[in-house]
Amino acid sequence: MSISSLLVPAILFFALGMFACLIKSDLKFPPDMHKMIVIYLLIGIGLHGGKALAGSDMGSALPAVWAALAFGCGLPIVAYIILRALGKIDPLNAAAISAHYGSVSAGTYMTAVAFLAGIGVTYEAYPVIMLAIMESPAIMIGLVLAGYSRRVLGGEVKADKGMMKHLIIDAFTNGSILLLFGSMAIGAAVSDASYHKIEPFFELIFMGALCIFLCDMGMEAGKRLSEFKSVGVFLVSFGIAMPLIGAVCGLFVGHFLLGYSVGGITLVTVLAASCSYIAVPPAMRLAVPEANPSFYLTLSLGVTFPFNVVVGIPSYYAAAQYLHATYYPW
Amino acid sequence: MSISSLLVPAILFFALGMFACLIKSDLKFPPDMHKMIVIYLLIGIGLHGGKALAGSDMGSALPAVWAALAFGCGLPIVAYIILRALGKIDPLNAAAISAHYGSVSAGTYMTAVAFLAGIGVTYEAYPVIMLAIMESPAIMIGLVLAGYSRRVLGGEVKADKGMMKHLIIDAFTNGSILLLFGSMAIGAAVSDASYHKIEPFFELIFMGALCIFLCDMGMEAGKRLSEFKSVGVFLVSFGIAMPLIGAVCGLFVGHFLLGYSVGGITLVTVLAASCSYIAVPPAMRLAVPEANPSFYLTLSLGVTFPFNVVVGIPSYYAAAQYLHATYYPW
Amino acid sequence: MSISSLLVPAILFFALGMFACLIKSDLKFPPDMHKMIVIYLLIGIGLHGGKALAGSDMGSALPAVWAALAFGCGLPIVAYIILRALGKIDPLNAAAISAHYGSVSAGTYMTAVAFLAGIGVTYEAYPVIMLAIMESPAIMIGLVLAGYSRRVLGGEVKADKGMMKHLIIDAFTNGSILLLFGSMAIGAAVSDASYHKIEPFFELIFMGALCIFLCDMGMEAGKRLSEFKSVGVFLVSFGIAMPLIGAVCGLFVGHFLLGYSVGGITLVTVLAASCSYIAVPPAMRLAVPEANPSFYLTLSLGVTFPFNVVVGIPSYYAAAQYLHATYYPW
Amino acid sequence: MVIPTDILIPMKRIEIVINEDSIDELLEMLHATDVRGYTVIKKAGGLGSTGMRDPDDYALKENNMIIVLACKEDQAKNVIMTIHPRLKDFGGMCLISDCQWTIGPAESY
Amino acid sequence: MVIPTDILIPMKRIEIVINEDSIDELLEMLHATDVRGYTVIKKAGGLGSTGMRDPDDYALKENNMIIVLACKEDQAKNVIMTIHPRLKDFGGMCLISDCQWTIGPAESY
Amino acid sequence: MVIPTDILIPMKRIEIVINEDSIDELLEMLHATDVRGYTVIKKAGGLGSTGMRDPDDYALKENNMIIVLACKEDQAKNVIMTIHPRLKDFGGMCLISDCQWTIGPAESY
Ligand SMILES: Nc1ncnc2c1ncn2[C@@H]1O[C@H](COP(=O)(O)O)[C@@H](O)[C@H]1O
Ligand SMILES: Nc1ncnc2c1ncn2[C@@H]1O[C@H](COP(=O)(O)O)[C@@H](O)[C@H]1O
Ligand SMILES: Nc1ncnc2c1ncn2[C@@H]1O[C@H](COP(=O)(O)O)[C@@H](O)[C@H]1O
Ligand code: NA
Ligand code: NA
Ligand code: NA
Repeated sequence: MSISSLLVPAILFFALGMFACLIKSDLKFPPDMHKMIVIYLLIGIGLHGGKALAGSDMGSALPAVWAALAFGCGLPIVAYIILRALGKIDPLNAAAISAHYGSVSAGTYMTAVAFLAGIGVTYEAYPVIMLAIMESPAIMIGLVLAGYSRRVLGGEVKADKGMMKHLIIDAFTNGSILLLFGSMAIGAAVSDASYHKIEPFFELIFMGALCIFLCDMGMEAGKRLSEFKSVGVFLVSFGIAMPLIGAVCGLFVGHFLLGYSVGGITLVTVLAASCSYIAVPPAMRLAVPEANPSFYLTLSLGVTFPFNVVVGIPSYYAAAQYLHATYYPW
Repeated sequence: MSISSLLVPAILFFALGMFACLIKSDLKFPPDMHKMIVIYLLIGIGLHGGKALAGSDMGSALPAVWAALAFGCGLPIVAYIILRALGKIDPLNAAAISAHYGSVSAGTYMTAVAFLAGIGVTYEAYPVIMLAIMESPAIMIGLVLAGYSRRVLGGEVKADKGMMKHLIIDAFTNGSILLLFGSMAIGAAVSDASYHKIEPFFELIFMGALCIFLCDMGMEAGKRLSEFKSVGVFLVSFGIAMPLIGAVCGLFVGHFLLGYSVGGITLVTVLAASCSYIAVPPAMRLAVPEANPSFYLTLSLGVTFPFNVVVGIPSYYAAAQYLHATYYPW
Repeated sequence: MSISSLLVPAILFFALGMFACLIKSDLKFPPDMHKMIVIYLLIGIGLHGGKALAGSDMGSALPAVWAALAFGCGLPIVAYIILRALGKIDPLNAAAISAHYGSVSAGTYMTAVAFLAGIGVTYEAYPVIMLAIMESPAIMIGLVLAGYSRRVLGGEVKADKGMMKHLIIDAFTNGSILLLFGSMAIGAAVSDASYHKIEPFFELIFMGALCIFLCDMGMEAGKRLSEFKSVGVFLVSFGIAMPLIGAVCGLFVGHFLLGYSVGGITLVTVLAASCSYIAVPPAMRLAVPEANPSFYLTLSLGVTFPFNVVVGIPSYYAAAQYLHATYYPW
Repeated sequence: MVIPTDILIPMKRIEIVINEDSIDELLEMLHATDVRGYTVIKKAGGLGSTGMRDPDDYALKENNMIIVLACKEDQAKNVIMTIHPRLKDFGGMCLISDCQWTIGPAESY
Repeated sequence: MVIPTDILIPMKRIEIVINEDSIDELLEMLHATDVRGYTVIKKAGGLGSTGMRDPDDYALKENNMIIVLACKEDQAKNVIMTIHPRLKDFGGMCLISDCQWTIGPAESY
Repeated sequence: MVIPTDILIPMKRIEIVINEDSIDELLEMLHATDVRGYTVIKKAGGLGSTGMRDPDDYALKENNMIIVLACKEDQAKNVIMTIHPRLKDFGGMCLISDCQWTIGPAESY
């Protein structure tokens, strides 16, 4: 893996976006453009995943599902403990931040896919299921942690069942999850001939569209990053340490429990290391209005996302390679 | 034609959109995205049609033109009579609804094209001319029917020549008609070498973009469908019966009068069975302000469009196949 | 070069847009669609240029840089003198208009690229550098001319250093310039394998997307053109004469000084003949608020741009061909 | 007042700012009070007791809507009394002021 | 009033809601009355005598525009008397109310 | 007034129109005066002393923003006195009028 192979266009466009933000350029993509590309990318990743799944053994998908649920439930608890014990972060902010780290970032996942494609590494069909599954459970855990925090704080805990129900329904009717699952189902259902007709749109031009998405994300990350002073040194360090903790879990699970190839391990690691900025923030805003959104948004968009895109992915890949070469258990 | 060949991605995405609406997902495509895809699809269908026409005998296009005019004028009158005689619908609502059934839906046409492409059936170049021509005449007939209705109602008929002129000009300067005719002309004019340069954008990725369009239309149809209670059983039945009546005419004309292949008959049938939701609604809103828009929009977007996409197209194709096999008159 | 080879789809779509405006069609593309396509095209042209530059001798790029700077500084002064001496245009309007003619129009450049591609003519890698460089210097010259004009007018010249600095910073952090330079850098940096992954999006479908852009520009030009009465005969003639003067300079420089091929000369000529409607108008609005925007916008968007697209490009190509054949100095 | 008063009708102008999510419920309540005209502005942002809302924000996607409605005083009372009990949950704000309706357009109030 | 009155000028605030299609004609009329400032909000929706208008509606695509304009009383009279005869055809609404202009920005009224 | 006055609080309504570029500075000033609520409308157009602004214009891309804010009179004074000196540079306009706040939503003023 030479340096030039690290120069994946998608990542360079991310850097370009951050640079534009840094030099205070007036570059700005229309907000609707962003929404459109996200819709397109989610459908593309779903279709591709669905097609791959259709050709693979569905029984073997079960371990991936379990792993996804374990990450979604376990990682927020780890995060909460670290934030409370080491950082003395107040309980409700800790709960809101933690929830983000149990969920995933489709943008990071797609960048990893682009990275692997760029260096010609293949991967299993199952991580995409994990991507779809991991969006929601963390939100539930976030709710539980927030409820626990309120009890700790001694405040009256209005057992807001309505809110709880509302959020659970939200978590499953959420637009991006629906698109992902829906297009996975469609990708799995259609015939090869039919799939070939839509492949040019959803696969051939996918990597290029991803570049534009990441350029926009770079600007967004840059904007958020500039607020990191208001967030403090501890939280910024947490925003880098937490994905590393997730990554260790991901590497372990991907290699020893799931037994995937290097590409597959990399993707599982990226999922465990990444942190949501789509489904979780609005849910936490609603469920934990006492928490400061600028904390979790700065961490998720301004620190963890760029860290994963620029530093994380190649490192996770290198680690997966090392692990695979060293502890090949079969 | 196996079941799996019916699973055209475009139609599945339509179903996904309706499903999203049904479960009250927060999935929502930006309104501008919809406008952009429509612009793209209209240009694509126009260019493709123009190119095909350039290579075919223009003299043979004339029967198609006549058929289009006949559908555009005849079907609204049939619809009006049914609505008045069987449904006791008040005259002005009947006029407004009728006009929609003489015009066409480019979305239905493109879905049919995707369906035929999916099962590898070819078709004549002429139906696309019919698509372009059929948008407008129905608006005129709608105006005439509305005038007649007002006279029937005995109200003073302010001979609003200004409005009439305004609408006729509108009907011919209408953006979508202009795009369709304009790109047909361009498709016919440019050299093959030039066309190949723009083909990847307008043809290669067409079917994929259509999926996104239909997903959005599914949500729109679902939204409208949910209002069907306010519309009543008779009108909903009409929204299913009328396309069938149109389809019978289309099958007859396509097979016996135009003598097209199975693919061509299918497209002619789809044109006769489909119903406008682009050009006609705003025109009727202006010309027949007394009519209730929720009637004609629910019928056109919520009943007839989904019926045609999900049930109609495959049935029309099966019928065309049967007709072609049975009454092959040459 | 037959007539049919002139029927480049991109130019025909430009004509369609103008036609739509002429017949007062309600055709209208969403404003965000325009912004999105511009972003896409700039990145596409930048990547392509960067890739080409990476494969060519960077030392030989220097003359192109000098030529770009010379055009950017020289042409506005020529324009200013003509406007003042022949047209008796008031100094501040003259300054604002002049600045536009030293800068370039990426839209015209891309149309020229489409034209050359359509007739299968190749060109050097360097003109794209000129495109990127020429955006800004003209703004500076415009500022100088405006300052000079104010002194001529005898008014107190508040030496607005803040504004000056602000505009210079703007000129270099300007979004479109950043996108162009940034994607040129990325195109030059990435490996061939990586580039091939994004090529379908940025190259394969480029020409088609350009058609939609030009259709929109045709409507914009048509809108502006309709205001030409308020601008007067002299200015309209200037809007046609000035690109011709620029073209003569471009032909001379491209052929005798830079020694490019016919395709390269054509592009250099187009750059010298074209006139900005992206970076310069907002800068002049800010820097010369006394000038009437409808003057420079009508000239740039309504006169010079359509003239270049429809008449200019093929003529410049023919002239380049003639020059190349006649005065081949090597 | 120099404008001939016979072309002006004294009215109330009600201006409501509310989270987009609650708009359906609010409009239903307005319809129930037989309001016959209002104007809606979408995609507004703002600051309030629940923090900032910015329709262009990438992650949070929270929009305000503004409803402006002109009506006669007794109908204004009607509207206010109807929505008043729900305002606590809606959040946002509801302002009333005096204005005059220029006679001319259809009486959509 | 606690705000020093020497930085406030009593004025009229005119607020017009109109179908987007009629905006050009309206603006021409305003320009004819030498109005020197107004603010325009596009893509508004609403309910009125001609039914609902929703800029995001897929099929009907009908938008309202809002024009807000602050001016001195005599100019307000001018504006109202000029557009009054056309309001019947424009539809929508035209409200007038009292306000105060804070001295400072260029006198664009 | 027929609406029970105990659910209404007399307030001031401040309406500022300003070039989008100056919005950050303005909002900072408002935050400095402890304003706790305002509503923002983006992408407005208009006419003023610096000419036309049309957010949909292809070449010039100049937008206005509208800020509406309701507050008690003393706070209104505060706001006006704070922004008054900068209004000359901001351009646009700043109007004040009387209104009444309907009690109910959180007191975000
Ligand atoms: N005092 C105020 N003036 C103007 N707008 C307000 C005010 N208070 C609240 N709002 C608007 O109402 C929205 C919701 O307010 P809240 O429910 O208090 O968060 C805010 O985002 C503002 O747009
Ligand atoms: N009473 C009212 N209050 C506020 N807006 C109104 C009122 N009446 C009409 N409008 C606005 O004016 C538009 C056109 O009204 P109309 O011409 O009566 O259909 C409506 O869509 C509303 O946006
Ligand atoms: N008299 C006025 N009434 C309403 N809006 C105004 C008025 N004067 C200025 N504006 C708004 O303020 C913006 C900037 O004004 P100016 O700085 O004078 O160019 C204009 O584009 C209008 O939107
Ligand atoms: Na509030
Ligand atoms: Na009205
Ligand atoms: Na002003």
